[in-house]
Amino acid sequence: MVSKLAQLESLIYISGEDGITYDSLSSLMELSTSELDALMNQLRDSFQEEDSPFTLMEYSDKVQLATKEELNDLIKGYLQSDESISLTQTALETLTIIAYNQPITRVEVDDIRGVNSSKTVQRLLRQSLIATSGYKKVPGHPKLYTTTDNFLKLFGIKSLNELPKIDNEILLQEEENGGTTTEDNG
Amino acid sequence: MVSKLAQLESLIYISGEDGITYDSLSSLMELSTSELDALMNQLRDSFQEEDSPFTLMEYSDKVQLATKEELNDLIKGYLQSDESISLTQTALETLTIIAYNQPITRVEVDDIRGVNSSKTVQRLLRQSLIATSGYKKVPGHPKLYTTTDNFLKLFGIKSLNELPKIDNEILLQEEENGGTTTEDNG
Amino acid sequence: MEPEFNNSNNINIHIDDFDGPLELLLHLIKQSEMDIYDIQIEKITRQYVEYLTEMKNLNVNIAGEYFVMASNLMAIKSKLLLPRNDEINEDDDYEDPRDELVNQLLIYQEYKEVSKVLKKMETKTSQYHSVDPVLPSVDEMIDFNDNEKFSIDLIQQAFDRIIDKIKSNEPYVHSVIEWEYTVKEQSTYVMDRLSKQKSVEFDSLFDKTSNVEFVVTTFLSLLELVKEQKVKVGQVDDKLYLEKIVKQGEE
Repeated sequence: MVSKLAQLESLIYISGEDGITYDSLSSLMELSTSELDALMNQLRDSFQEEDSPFTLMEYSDKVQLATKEELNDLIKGYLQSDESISLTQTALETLTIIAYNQPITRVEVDDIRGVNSSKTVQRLLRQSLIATSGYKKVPGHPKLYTTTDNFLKLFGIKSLNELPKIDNEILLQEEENGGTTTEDNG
Repeated sequence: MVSKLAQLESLIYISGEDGITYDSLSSLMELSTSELDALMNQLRDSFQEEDSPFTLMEYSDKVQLATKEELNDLIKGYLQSDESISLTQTALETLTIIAYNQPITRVEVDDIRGVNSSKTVQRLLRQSLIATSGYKKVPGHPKLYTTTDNFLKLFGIKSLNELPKIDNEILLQEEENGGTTTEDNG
Repeated sequence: MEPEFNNSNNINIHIDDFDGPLELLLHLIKQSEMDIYDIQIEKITRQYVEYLTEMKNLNVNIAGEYFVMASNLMAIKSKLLLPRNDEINEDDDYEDPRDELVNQLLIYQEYKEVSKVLKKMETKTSQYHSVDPVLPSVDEMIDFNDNEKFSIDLIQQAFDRIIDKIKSNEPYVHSVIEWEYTVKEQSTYVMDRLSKQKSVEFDSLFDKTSNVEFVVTTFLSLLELVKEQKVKVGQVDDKLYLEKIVKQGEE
C-alpha cells in the first residue's frame, strides 16, 4: 500500500531537476488546490525529520526535490565533477541588472555597465537564465530580455519579489536619467 | 540535523539511474561492511512504510532507488502528460545533430551546440536513442555516436533518408564555423 | 612625472579583471580614498589615463569603452576648468559637470553590491542537489506515441532552433579594438603642427580620413597639452584656435 503522501513524493521525485507544477500534481492526483496544499504541508513536515535526506525547492509554480544543505559535503564527495553553472562576475552583474529592470534591452544593460554586454547576454541566453520576450517599440526594435524560471531556481527564490531590495533612491535617479525604462518594476 | 540513515538515502538518491556500489557507500560514509549492512536493513524497513514512495533495486554490488510498483500507473500518467518532457529541447537538439552528422563525437556535438553535451549524450545512451559505433581515428580516440533503430521507431520513420531535408548550405557553414569534421557525411 | 600614487598597485591588476571602465574608476576612487560625491576629477583622470597607458605598454588589448571614458573624464575636467560666471555662481541652476558620471557610478555600484548578495544566494542554493528526471524507457515512449507526440516535425524544429542559435552567436561587431594612436604620438603631432604655424585652427587638425580613434586621441592629447600649459586654446567667432605657449627662456 502507498499513501497519498507517497504518491505526491513519487511524482516530485520522478520530475527530477525539471520540477513539477502544482497544477500537474493536482490533476494527476485528482486533488483540489486546498487538498494539495494540506498534503504539501504534510510532506514538508516529514522532510523536517532527521531521517529524511530531502528538502523541497519551490520556485515560480513548480516544486522540486533536493537533498538537504547539510548533506552537501557528503554528496560533493560522491559527485567528482561539479557541473553546476558557475557564473563569472560579469555574468552575475549583467544578470542582476536584467533581473531588476526587466524587460530590458541589451543597449540599456550596456548603459548601466558602461561596457558592451552582447557576449555575456548570449551566454546567459544559452544557459537559459534569461530569455527574449518581444521587442521594444523604439527605432530598431531591439529585443527585450527577461529572467527565466531557471534564474529563480539558481538563486533559490520563488518569485522576483524575493530579490534583495535595492536602494530606491538610486533606482529613481536612474529612471530620470532615461538609462532604462521599466514597465512592471517600481 | 541529518541522521546516518538520511546520509545513506541521499547518496543512493544522488547516484540516480547509475546506482552506487556498496564499496562507495562504505568509504564515503566511513562505515564498516557490517555497519553498512545494518543501516541498509534500517533503510529497507523505512521504505516498507506506506508513506514512502521508494524501494531499492539491488544488484550484486550496487544499489539504486526506484519507485514502488503500486505507483506505476500514476507515474505513467505523468510521463505521458504534456508537461513531462520525455525529451527535453536539449535532448532533441543533441539528437538532431547526431542524426544529421553521424557518426559524430561528443566534442563535435559540443562545437555545434556551443555547450557541453556530455550529460545529454549519457541520457540519450541510457534511453537507447543513440549508440556508440567505434572510435574516431584522431588523437584521444573519442567515441563515435550514431542514432539507433529506436530513434527511427520513436519518430515514426523507416530510415534516415526520411529525415526532413535541411539546407545543406547552412549545414556546411555550420561545419566550417563549428570546426566539426564528419567522415561519411556529405 | 612624479609618481603621485603607487602605480605598481594597479599594474598588478589586469584590465581584464575589471568589468569595464566604471569598475576601474570605482577601484581608483576607492584606492585614493575619495568621496564618490566629490571626485577629484583631475587626480582621478590622471590615474585613469596612466593606468590605460601602462596597460597599453604591456600590449594589452583594451576595449574601446575605456577610451571613451577617458575622453569623458577629460571633458568633465575641461568643463570644471572653465571660468564660471560670477553672477550665476550662487545660482541653484548650476550643474556640476561631474553629476552625470557620479550618478552612473552610484547606479553601477548599487547593482554591483546587489550582485554580491545574489552570489551568496547562489552559493547557498548550489548546496542542494537534485537528480535528472526519471526517464521512461524508449519502449514506453514509443507506446505513449499514439498521439504522435514525437513526430518528425520535432526534428525539423530542433534543427531550426540550432541554426537560430548559431546565427545569433555569430561574431558581433568587435568591441575590443586595438587603439592605433597614443596620446603621446598625437601630442607630438599637435606640437609639430604648431611649430610650423603660429596659430592652428582646431578643425584643421582633422581631415576627412581621420577616424574616431584619431579624433578622440588627438583631443585627449590636446587636453593634456593644455594642462601642461604647452598650448592655449582661444575662440574667435565660432572657431577654436590653438597657440603654442612660449615660456621665457625658450626659443
